Amino acid sequence: MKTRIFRSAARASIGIACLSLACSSWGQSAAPGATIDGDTIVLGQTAAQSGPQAPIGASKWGLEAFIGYVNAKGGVAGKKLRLISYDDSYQPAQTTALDKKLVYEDRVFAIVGSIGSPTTAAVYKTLNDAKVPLVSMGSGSPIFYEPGLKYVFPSWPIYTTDGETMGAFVKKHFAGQPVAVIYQDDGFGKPILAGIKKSLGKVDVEIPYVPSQVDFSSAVIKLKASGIKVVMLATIATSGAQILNQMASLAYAPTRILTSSACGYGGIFDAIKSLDGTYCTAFLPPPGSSDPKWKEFADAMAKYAPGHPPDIYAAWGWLAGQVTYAGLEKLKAPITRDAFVAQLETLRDFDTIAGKINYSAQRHEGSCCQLLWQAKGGKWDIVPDSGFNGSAMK
Amino acid sequence: MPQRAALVLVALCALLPLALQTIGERQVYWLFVVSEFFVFAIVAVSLDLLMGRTGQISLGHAGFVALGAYSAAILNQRFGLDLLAGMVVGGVLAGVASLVLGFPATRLRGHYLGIVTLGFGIAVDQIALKWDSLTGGDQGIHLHRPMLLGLDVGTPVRMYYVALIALVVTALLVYCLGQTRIGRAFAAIKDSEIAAAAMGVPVARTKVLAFICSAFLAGAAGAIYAFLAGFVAPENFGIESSLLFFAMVVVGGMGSIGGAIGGAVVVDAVKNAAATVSGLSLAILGGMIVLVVLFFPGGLKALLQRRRRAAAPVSGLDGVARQDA
Amino acid sequence: MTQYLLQIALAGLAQGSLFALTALGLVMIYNASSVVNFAHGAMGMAATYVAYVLIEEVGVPFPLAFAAALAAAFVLGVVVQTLFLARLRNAPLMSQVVVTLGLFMLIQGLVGLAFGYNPRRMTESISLAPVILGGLVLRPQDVLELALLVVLGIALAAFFAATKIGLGMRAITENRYAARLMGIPVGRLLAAAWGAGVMLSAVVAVLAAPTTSVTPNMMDTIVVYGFVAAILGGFGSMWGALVGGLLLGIVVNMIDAFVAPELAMSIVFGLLILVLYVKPDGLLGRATVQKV
Amino acid sequence: MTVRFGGLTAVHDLDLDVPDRGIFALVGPNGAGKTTLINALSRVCRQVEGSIRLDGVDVLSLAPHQAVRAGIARSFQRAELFPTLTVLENLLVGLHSAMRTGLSGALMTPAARAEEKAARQRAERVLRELDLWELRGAAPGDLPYGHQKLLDVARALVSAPKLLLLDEPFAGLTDAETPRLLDCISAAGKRCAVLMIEHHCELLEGVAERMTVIDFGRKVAEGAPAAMRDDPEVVRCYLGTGRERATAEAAC
Repeated sequence: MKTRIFRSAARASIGIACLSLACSSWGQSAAPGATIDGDTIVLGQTAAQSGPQAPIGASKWGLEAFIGYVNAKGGVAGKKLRLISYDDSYQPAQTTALDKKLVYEDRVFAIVGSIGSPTTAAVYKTLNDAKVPLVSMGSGSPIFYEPGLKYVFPSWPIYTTDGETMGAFVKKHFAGQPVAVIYQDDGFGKPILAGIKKSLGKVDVEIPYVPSQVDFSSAVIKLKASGIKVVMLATIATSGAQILNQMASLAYAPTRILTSSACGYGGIFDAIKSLDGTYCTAFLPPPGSSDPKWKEFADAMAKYAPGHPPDIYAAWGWLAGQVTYAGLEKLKAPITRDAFVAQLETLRDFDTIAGKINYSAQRHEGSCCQLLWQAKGGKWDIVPDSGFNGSAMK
Repeated sequence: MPQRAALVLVALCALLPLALQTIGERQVYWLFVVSEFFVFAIVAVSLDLLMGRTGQISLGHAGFVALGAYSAAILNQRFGLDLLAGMVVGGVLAGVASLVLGFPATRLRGHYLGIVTLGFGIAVDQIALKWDSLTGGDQGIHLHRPMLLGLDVGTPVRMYYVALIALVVTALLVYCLGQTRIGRAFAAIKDSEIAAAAMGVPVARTKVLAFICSAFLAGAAGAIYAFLAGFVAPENFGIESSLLFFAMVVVGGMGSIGGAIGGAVVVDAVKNAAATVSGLSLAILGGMIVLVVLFFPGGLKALLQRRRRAAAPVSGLDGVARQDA
Repeated sequence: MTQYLLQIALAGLAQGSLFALTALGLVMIYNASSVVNFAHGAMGMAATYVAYVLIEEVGVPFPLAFAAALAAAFVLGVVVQTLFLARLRNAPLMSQVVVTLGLFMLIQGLVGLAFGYNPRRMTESISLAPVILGGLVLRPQDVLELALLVVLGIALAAFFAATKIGLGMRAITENRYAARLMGIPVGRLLAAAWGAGVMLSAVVAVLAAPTTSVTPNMMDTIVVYGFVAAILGGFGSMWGALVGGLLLGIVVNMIDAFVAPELAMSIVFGLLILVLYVKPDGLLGRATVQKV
Repeated sequence: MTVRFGGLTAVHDLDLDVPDRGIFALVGPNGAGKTTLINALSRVCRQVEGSIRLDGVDVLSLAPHQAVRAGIARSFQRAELFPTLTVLENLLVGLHSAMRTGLSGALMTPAARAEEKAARQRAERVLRELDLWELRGAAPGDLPYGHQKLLDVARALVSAPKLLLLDEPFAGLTDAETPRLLDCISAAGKRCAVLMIEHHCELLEGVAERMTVIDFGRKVAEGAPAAMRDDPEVVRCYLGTGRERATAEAAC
C-alpha cells in the first residue's frame, strides 16, 4: 500500500515539475496599476490597527481626512483619491503579504504613509524593484534615505537629525554636565544615539533596551548612582513613559529629553505624572497649537474623520497626504508612476505640516528640521531657539 | 479512502496556477498567499508530529522557523547558497537547538518543554535583534533570487511549486514515519509512558528524537519562507506566530496530518478575516481551542470523519487524573 | 558602589517578590490539579482591568477596588476550574494544559477587544513620596510588594500546615483518589485552589500596574519569569517558588545593570537550561515519584 | 531485595528464585507488595536495595527500557494499552527492542521494509495463536475488557522474553475468556519463566508449579499450590481480620 502511495507521489511530483517548467514565464511582467485610466487614483497603506502598536494606526485617519479634504476641493489632477488601508499588526510578515495584495490585487497607484521601521524595511526593496512608489513612510530609519532608491520617498527627518537636535541643545545649555542615553537597541534607537554622539562628541552612559522590557529600575538606579544630570531617551512611547515614571518614583530628576516618537500621543500627560519640564524633539507643531498648518489639519480631521482626535499619529497620515498631493498636483494624463516620481523629485523647500521637504533626483531627503518642545502645565510649548537644520541640500 | 482524497487535493493544488492565469497579474498575490499557507502547513504538520503524535507541547515553534529562515538568509546573502542548502542547514541548526533544549526538558515533567520552548522563542527574537552584524537586526535581511539546484525558482509560480512539493514531501515523510518502529514509539509515549518504557522504548531519548524531527521540519520550512518572502526579520517569528501554529494543530485535531493542514486553513482564514479588529482573531482562536478541547476532542478531523471510538482505557500518567472520575 | 549594589538588590527583591507571588499561584494550582496554568497572567490581568475601571471610571477608592479585583480573580479561577477543567478530568493531562493556553488567548483577546491596546495608567496603590534612608531610596511600592510577599507567604504556609482545608489540599496533592475516598470534597477544594491561585496573580498584576501600565500584555513578561521561578523552585514546592522568585528578581536586575538588559530574558533562559542540566529537579526541588 | 518509599517498606528482604521454565505464582492480600515486586523486576520502580539477576545480568543496572532487551517483559494490572494505535501496532511496539530501524524507516529503505515485514509476521502469528487476528486493525478501546487483557499479555509475549511478568491477568475476565488466556499462559510457561500475580487459587492449581505467598512485603510461605491451600499462614493472610491496607500499590 505504501509503495503505491510512493509511486503515485512520484508520478505527481514529476507532473508538477513539468508544469512548473511550463509555467515558468508567468508573473514576470511589471507590477500592474502603473497608469491611471479611471477617474480615481487608489492609494494603499499598511498600518497597525491591532496589537501592542495599534495607537500608531491613527495615521490612517489623518490620511483619510486629507483625502476627504482634497476630494471636497475637486480632487487632484482631475481625479479623486481613494485609500485602501490594511492592518499589518506591526508584523513585517503581514506587511509583505498585504503589500502584494495592494499592488497586485487592488492595483493601487502608490503605497503611501505606511507606518513602522521594521514593517517598511520588509518591503521597500521589493517595491523599489517593482517600480511602485513608496511615499512618506512613518519612519526616519537611515536605510530609506540611501541613494539609488528611486521610488522611495521618506518625508520624516532622518533619525540622526533627531539625535543631533538633542545633542546640539544639550551642548548649548548643559555643556560639561554628565549625559546618558537610553536607546532602543535597533534601527530606530541606534541612529538617534549616533546623531547625539555626532553633535555632542561623547556620551557618558549608554543603556540599550528592548521594547518588551517593562522594569527599568536598574537602569534608573544606575544613572542616578553615576551622577548623570542629562538623560536623553531614544525610546518608543510606552518605554519612555515607564522610564520617566521610574525616575519619579526613585526621586531622581535630571534634565530629560525624549525623542519625537515617544511623546506624540494624546494621553501622555496622564501616562507620565512628572512630565513637566521634560523636553521632546519634534518636527510637527504641538497638538492644539495655533499654527495655521495644524489648524488646517485639525479642522479637516473634525470634518472628514469625525471621532478621531487630531493627534501626532494622525498628523503623520496628513503629512503623507500632503507629499502625495504635491507629486500628483501638476500631472496631466496619462498619469503614470514614473511621472509621479519625476514630479516629486522637483520639490524644493516644499512646505508641509512637518516643515520644509526637499527631493532631487540624487537625494530623497525628507524634512530637514527639528526643534524642541517642553512640557508645561499639561501642554507642550515650543522651546525658542532650539531648531536644528540637518539638511545637506542647502 | 483518505489517500485518494489527498491525491485529488494535491492534483488540484498542482493545477491551481493554471486556473489563476485567468486573473492575470492578480495571481501574483494569490500565489504568494497560497504558497505562504503551504509553508505554514508544513510547520503545523511538524508541530503535530510533536504535539499530536508524541504528546509534547512546544510554544516556541516559531523560534525554529526563525532559525531556519535566518540560516538560509545569511547563507544566501553571504555565500549565495541555494534553497536546498538553506533548507538542510536551517533544518539541521533547528534540530541541534532542539537537542540542547529538549535533552533536559523532556527528561522531566511534560510541561517543562512548553515553558522552555516559550523562552526559546523569545530568546531567538532577542538574539536576532541584538546580533545585527549577522542578522541585520530589526532591518532584517533581503535575500537574492532563489535558486534550486541551478534552476531559477524566483517566479511566484515556481516558488508556489517549491512550497507545494515541500508540503507533500513533508506530509509523506511524517505519514510513513507513523508506520514505522519510531513512529509507533512516539504514539506509545503519548498514550502511556510507563507502558512504552516496559515495551523497551527509551522514553526520554525518543521524546528528544520527536522534538528534533519536528524542529528540523520547522527549520526547513523557515528556509522556504525566507526565500518566498525574500526578507527575514525578527518580528516575523514572535510568540504570536508560535501561538498560531499551536492553534492550527489543536483546531485541526491532534495526531493527524490532514487535521494539521485543515487546522492551518481554518486558522489562516480566521487570522486574515479578523485581522482588522484589535484582539478579535486572538479571542476567536482562543475560543476555538477551548471549544475544540471541551466538545470536539478530535478537532476538525473527527468532525469530518465522524468516526467514533469508544473511550480509551485508563492508561499511564493520565490514569492519575482519571482515577477520580 | 556598595550602595549602588544594595539599591539594585533592593529593586531586585521588589521585582522578585512579584515573580515569587506569581510562581506561588502557579504552584498552588499545579499541586492541586497537576495543570500548569498558562492563562495565569491573563487572568490576573483581567482582574486588574476590574480594578482599573472601578478606580478610574467609577471613582472607587483603591482598597475597595483592589478587593473587588481579588474577588473577581477568585470567581474567575473557580469558574475556569468548574466549568472547563472539571469536565476534562478524564481527558489526558495535555488537554487541560491546552485549554489553559486557549483561555490565555481568549482572555487576552477579549480584553483587547473591550479596552484596546493603548497603555492606561492606574493610580499607585500608595502615593507616598519615596523615603531616603542612608542614601538608599526606599520606594513605598517596593516595600509594599515585599511586605505582601512575606505576609502572604506566611499566611499560606500556616494555612496549608494547620487548617482543615489546607490539609485536604495537601491530601489531594498526594493522592486524589484516596483523598476522595477519605471524604474530602475534591471538586470544591480544587476550585478553591484555582480561585486562590488566580487571586495571587491578581495581586501581582495590580501591584505591577503602575510600572507596566495597564495593557492586555502587561503580565506577559512577569508570568514568564514566574514560570522560571517555579521551575527553579522545583515546580511543586511553595518555599521553592518563593526563594526562586526572589533569587530570579535579583539575577534579572543584576543582568539589567551589569550585563545586557536587552538580552535579559535570553540569558535567564540560558541559565535555566544549565540549571536543568545540573539539577533536573530545580535548585530547591525534590525528586518526584512516578505513579503506575 | 527491599523496596522503600519514604518511611514505608513495601517489599521487605524478599528472596525469590525462579527457574528458566515454568509458571510461578505470587499471591497475597492487597497491599502485600506484589505489584511493587513486579515493578521492581521490570525496573519501573527504582528504589530497590539488594540485587536482581537474570541469567547473570544485573537487572538493577538496567534502565526501564532496557529490561525488555534483557529478556523481561510484563503486562499491567489495568491493561495499559496504547489507545491511539491499532491492535497490531500495539504488538509491534512490544517488538521495539527487537527491531533496529531508526528514522530512515520514513524513507522506506529496503532494509527497513524487510524488517517491518518480518515484525508484522511475527506479531500476526501471536495474534493468530490468541485468536485475535481478526481484530488486528481495531482500536484497543473498542475491544471488550477481556480482549484488552489478552492483548496486554500478547504484547508482552511477542518479544519472546525469558521472564514474563503478569500482573493479575485474569482479573476482570469473563468465564468464557479465562480458559483462552490460561491456555496461552500454559504455552508460554513451556518456553520461558512466567511470574504471575493471581488471587484465584483454583485457577493456579492447574497451571502453576510453585507459588509464593507474601504479606507486608515478606515471604510467608512457598510451595506447590495444592499444599499451600492448607497452610495456616496462608489462610490467616486471606481470611484474617480486616486490617488496614497499606497503599503501597498505588504509590509505585
